Amino acid sequence: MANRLFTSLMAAGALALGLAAGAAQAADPIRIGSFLSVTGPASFLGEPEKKVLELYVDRINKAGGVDGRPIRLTVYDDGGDAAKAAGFAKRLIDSDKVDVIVGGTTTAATMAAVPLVERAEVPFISLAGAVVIVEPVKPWVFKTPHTDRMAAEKVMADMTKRGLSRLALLSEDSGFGKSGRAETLKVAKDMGITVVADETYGAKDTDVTPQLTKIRSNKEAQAVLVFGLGQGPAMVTKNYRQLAIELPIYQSHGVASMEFIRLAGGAAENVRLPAAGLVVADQLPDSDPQKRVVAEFSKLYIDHIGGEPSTFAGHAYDGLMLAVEAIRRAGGTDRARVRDEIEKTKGYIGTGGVVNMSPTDHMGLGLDAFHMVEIKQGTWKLVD
Amino acid sequence: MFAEFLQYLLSGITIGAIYALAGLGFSIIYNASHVINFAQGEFIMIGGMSAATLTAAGVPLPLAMLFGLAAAMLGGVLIAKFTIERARNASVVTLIIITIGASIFLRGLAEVVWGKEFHRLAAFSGDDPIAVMGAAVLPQSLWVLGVALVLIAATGFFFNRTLAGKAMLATSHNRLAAQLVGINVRGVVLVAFALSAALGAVGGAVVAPITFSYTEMGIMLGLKGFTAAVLGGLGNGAGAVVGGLLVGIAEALGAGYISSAYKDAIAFVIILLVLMFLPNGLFGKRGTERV
Amino acid sequence: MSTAARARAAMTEPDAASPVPPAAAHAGPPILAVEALSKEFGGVHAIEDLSFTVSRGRIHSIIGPNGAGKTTLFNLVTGVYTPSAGRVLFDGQPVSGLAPYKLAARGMSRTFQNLQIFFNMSAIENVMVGRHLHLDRRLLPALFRFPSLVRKDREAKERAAELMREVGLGRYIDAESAAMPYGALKRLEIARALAAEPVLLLLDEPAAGLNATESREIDELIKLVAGRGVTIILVEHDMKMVMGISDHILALNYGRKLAEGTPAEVAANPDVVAAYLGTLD
Amino acid sequence: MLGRVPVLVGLAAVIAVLPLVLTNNFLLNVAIIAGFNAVVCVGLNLLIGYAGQISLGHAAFFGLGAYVSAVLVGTHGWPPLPALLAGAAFVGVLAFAVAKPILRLKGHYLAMATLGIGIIISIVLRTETDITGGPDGMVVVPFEVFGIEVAGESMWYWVVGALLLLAVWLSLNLIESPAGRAMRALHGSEVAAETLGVDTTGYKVMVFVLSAVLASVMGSLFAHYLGFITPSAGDFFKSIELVTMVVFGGMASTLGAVVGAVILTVLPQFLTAFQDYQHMVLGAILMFTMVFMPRGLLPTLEGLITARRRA
Repeated sequence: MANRLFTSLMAAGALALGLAAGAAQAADPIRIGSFLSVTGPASFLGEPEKKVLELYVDRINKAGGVDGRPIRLTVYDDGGDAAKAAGFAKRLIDSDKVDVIVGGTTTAATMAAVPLVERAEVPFISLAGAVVIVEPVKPWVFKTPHTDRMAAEKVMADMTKRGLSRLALLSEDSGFGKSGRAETLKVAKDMGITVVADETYGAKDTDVTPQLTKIRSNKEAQAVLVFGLGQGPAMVTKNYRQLAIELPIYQSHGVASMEFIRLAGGAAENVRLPAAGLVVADQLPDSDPQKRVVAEFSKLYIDHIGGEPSTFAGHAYDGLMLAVEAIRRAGGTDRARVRDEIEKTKGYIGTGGVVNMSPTDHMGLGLDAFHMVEIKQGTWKLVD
Repeated sequence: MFAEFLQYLLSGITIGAIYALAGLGFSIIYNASHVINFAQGEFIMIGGMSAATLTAAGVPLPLAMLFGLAAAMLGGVLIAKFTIERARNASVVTLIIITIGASIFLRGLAEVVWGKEFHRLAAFSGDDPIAVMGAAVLPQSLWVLGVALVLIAATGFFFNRTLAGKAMLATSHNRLAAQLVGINVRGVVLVAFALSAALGAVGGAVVAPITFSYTEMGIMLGLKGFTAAVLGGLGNGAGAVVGGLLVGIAEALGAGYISSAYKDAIAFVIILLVLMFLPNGLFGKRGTERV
Repeated sequence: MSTAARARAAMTEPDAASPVPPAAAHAGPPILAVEALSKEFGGVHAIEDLSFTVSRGRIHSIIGPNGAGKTTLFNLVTGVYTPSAGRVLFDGQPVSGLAPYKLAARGMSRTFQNLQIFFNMSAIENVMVGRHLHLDRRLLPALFRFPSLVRKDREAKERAAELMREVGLGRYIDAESAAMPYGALKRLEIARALAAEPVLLLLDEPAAGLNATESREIDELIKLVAGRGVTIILVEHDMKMVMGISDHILALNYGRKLAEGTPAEVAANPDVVAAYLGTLD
Repeated sequence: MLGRVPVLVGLAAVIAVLPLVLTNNFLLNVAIIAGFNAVVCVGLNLLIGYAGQISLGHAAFFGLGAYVSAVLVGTHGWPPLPALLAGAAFVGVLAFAVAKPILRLKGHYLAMATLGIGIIISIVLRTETDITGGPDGMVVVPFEVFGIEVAGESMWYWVVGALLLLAVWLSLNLIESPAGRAMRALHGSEVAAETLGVDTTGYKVMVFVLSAVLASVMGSLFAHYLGFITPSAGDFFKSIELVTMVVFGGMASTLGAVVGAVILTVLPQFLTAFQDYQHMVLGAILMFTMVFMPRGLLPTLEGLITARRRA
C-alpha cells in the first residue's frame, strides 16, 4: 500500500517538474540565464545585479526585443555557495537550455561553473573579479569587472605616490580574497612594496578585532589593504576604527557600493579604493567617453530601482549588453557565433570602461578606466 | 602584551553576554517544557532586524526595540501554542525538527518582511572608542554588558522572588505536582517562550550595532547559546550565564592567540571536552538512572 | 576491555560467550555470594555492609519495606550499579564492576520492577532479544543475510513463541508490545528473561500490580521454572506468595540484613515483625 | 509494517520506471541527488530511528568522504575507487574514535555533542584552505573504475538507483537480524538490553560507524558526480537536512527514510516557484507535518491505512 503511494508520489513529483519545465516552450525567445549571490555574504553584490538584469531585460522586451525576439531571463540564487552555483549552472544548461549565461557574482561561483559551460559550450559572461577567470583564457568564458591584479596595482601605485612602502594585508578566505592575496603578493614584489603582515578573515566573521589587534601591534606597517567583498570588509572597517588604528586603509573594488558606506557608517571615512568610473560619474571630466553612458545608467537605476547604483550593478549591465550586442551581431543565438562575436567586441563603452576583447583577452579593460576614490562625508570622492 | 590580552578579553565578554542571554533563553524553555528551542536564535534576529530597520525608517530606537520585543514574544507564544503544546508527547528528535521548522519559517518571514540584505543600526551612544589601559572599547559593548546584566538580574528576581516565577520553577521540577497544586502548566510553557523571546530580542537589538543585522544573524548566536546552556547544565539558568561568558571569552582568546579561523570551533571543542568528563555539563544535576 | 575489543567480542565471536549450561544443581560453591557489599548515593547508604549467599536450585526471596534497598541490591548484583565497597561472586568468580551484558553471558538474567519492555518492538521480538546470546550476533552475516543466520533466527522465533505459550501469552504472539495489558507485559519480561536460558534468574516484584488470579499464575510459573534447575532470587511484596514458594528468605531494612532463614524462621523473627510485618498490620 | 520483499520489489519497480517520466537531465539530476540523500538517510535512520541515537552532525561524514576523495584523486592522483575506500576507512576510524565517549551521552547532550563534532569538522574543511580549497571548494574529476568512466546523468541514475536498492536491502536485512534487534532493543530500554547480553556500547558504536561509513561512501561518489565540492556538503545545515528527511519520512522505517529524502529533495525545487516565500513555506511544511504526524509521514499513513482496513 505504502509502495503504491510512494510510486504515485514520485510520479506526480516528476510529472509536475516536467510540466513546469515544458510549460515555458512558447514563441522563440532568447534565453539568458543567470546565477547570482542574491543572499549570503556577497548579497550586496548579487542583489543589485539581479535587479539590473531584470530591469534591462524588461526594457529591451518592451522595446521589441532583440531582432524581434523577446529575451527570457532565468535567475537563480546561489546563496554564495559555489556547489549550488554549479548545480544551477547545470540546471540552466540542461533544463532551461539557455543560449548564454550572464552571472556568477563571486569568483568561486564562476569557477565552479566554468568546467560545465566549457563542456556544454555555452557562452558565459562572469561578473566576478579575480584574474583566474580569464587567465588562462577559456574559450567560452568572459568577464566584465576589473581584475584583482589591476586593483592591487592601482592601490600600490597610490601608496608609492604617498611615499608608503610597507603594507599590512588582510584578505578574505573567499575565492576573490584568496586570488586577491596572491596577486597582491606578486604585484608587491614588482612594485617594490614590502608586505609586513599577511592575515585572513572569514567572509561571515562578525568580529575581526583579533586580526586587527595583531596588525595594530605591528610597528612596521604603514598602510593596510583589505581584500574582500560584500559585508566582510564593512565589518573590518568598523573594527578598524574601533581599535583606533591610525594607518591609511585601502579596500579593493569588491566594496564599490553605497551599501558598503551605509553598513560601515562613519567608519568608512577616508577609506581609499580603486573603482570603476560609475561611482564617481559626476566627477569625471566631460572628455571621458564613459561619462554619458554612466550618467544614463545611473539615472535609470535611481529612477527604477532606487538608491545609488553600485559598480556591481554596472557589471551586470555591461554583461547583459555585451551578450545582447553579440547576439545582434551574430544574427541569432547560435552559441558558437555568439561566442565569436563576444570575443570580437571592440570599443564597447560600458560602466566599467571601454571594452576591447580579443582571443587573448576575455575582459578587454585597461587600467585607465580604473579610478582611485576615497570616501568623504559618506560619498565617493575621485582621487585620480 | 597586556593591552592585547585585555582587548581580547573585552570582546569576549561582550559577545559572551549575548551567548549568556541566548543560553538563558534555552534554559527557561527547557525547564518549562523539556524542549530545546532551535528557534532561539531567530528571536535575537527579530530583535536586531526590527531595531535596525525601524530606526532606519525614522522610528525612535526605544520604540523600535519595543516593537521587536513584542514581535519576538508573539512569535514565541505562537510557536508554543500551535506546535509545542500540540506535540507534547513527540520524541526528542521530532521536537527538535519542529523548532527547526519554526526557525526556518521565522527566517523566511524575516526575508519577506525585511529583505535579505545586511542592515546597520547606529550605535546607541556613538562610535568613539574608549581607551582602557591600552585596549579600545566601544560604548556599544558597555550597552551590551549593562543590558545583559539588567536582564539576567531581572530574570533571577522573577524566578526567585515572584509567585509566577516560583510556579514556573516548581513546574520544571515536577510537572504533575505543579498541576495538582493548581499551577496552569500550559500557561507556564507559554510564559517561558515569551520570556525567552524577550531576552533574545533585546539581546539582538543591543548587539546589532556590533554585528550588523541580517536574517541569518541568529543562527550561530543561537547555536552558541545552546552550547552555553549545555555547558552550564541544561535547565540551570545561572549555569547558562556562566557558560555563555566562558564560551565568549574562550572564543576571543582562542581567536587572538591560537587561530582566528577556528574561532567558531572553539566553543564546540570546549563543550565536547566538558561532556566527555561531565556528561551533564558543568553544573548539571548528576544522578544515577533509576531502574 | 577497550571499546574496540568489546565491539569485536560482540560482533565476531558468536559462540565464545554462550552461557554456562544449566548446571548440576546443588553442587559446588554457592551460585551467588555477596560479601560486605555497600552502595552509597550522595552520602546515603542504600546498601550497607551486606553479606549473604544463595545456593543453587532454590527459590530465594528478598523482603523488606519500601526503601530497604532491594532493587539497589538487584542492580548491584546484575552489574547495573558498581558497588561502593564489597564484592559480588557469581559462580565462585568475582564479578563486581563487570558490565551487565557480561554477567548475562555468564548466565544471569532478570526482570524489572518498573517495566523495561522494548516498546518499539513486537512481543515476540522482545522475547527473541532474550535469545541474543545464543544467536549469530555479527554484523556482516546480518547485513548479507547469511543462510545459517536466517535458519537460527527462524528457530529462535519458534523457541520464543513456545516460551510465550509457556508463560501464558499464547494469544499475544503476533501482538505489538505497546498494545498489551500490564499483566501480560509482566509475563513478557519473564519469558524474555527465560529465553536467555539463565542459571540465575532475578525477579523484581513480578506480581506487583496484578490481581489475585494473575498472582497465583505467576506463582505457578516461578515454581515451574525453579523446577527445571534455575536458581531464582525473588523480590516481592506479596507475603503470601513469598512465604508459600520460598526456600530461603533474606530480610533487609535500611540497606542492612535484618534476618535470614527459612520462611518460618523469618516470619518468627521479632525484628522482622517489628520492621516489616508489623507495618502491614 | 511492510515485508522486506514487497518493499524491495516496489522500490526496484519505481527506480526502473522513473526515467520514463524524467525527460531531461535536470529532472534526472534531481532524482540522482534524491537518491544520494536517500542512501545516506537509510543509514542515518538505522542510527536515529532504530537505535534511537540522535546525530546532528552526520553531514560531516558525508563531507569528509567527499573531500578525502576529492583531495586524493585531485591533488595526489589516486584512482577514484581506492580514494573512496580510503575515505570510508578514514571516516570509519574517526567515527569509531569519537563514538564511545559521545554515545554515553543521552538526549539533548548527545544532540549537542554530535552537533559540535559536525561543526568542528565542517570548520576544518572550510579553514584548511591549502588542502580543501577553503569555502570555495574544489573541482573533482569524474568517477572512473576499471577503465569505465561514470559520466552523464543517465549513467549516474542507474548507479545511484542500484546503490539505493542495495542500501535498502542491507538495512532491511540488518533490522531483522539478532544484531539489528539488539540495536532496536537498546533504543527501547538500554538496561534491559544489557541484562539480556546485549553489549549496548558495542552496538551503538557499530551502528554509528556503519552509518558514518555509508555517508562517507556516498559523499565520495557525490563529489565525483557533481564535479565540484564545497564545505556546504558537510555543514550544519546539511546535517539538519538529513535528520529532517529521516524524521519527516518516519523514524524506524527504512522506506520512510527513502520517502523523506525524496520529498525533501524534490520539494525545494518546486518551492523555487514561490520565490521569496520559499523558506517560509518550507518551514511551515516541516513544522506542521511534525506536529500533526509526529511519527513521520510513512508510519502515520500506514497507521491510517491499517485503521481504515480494520474499520
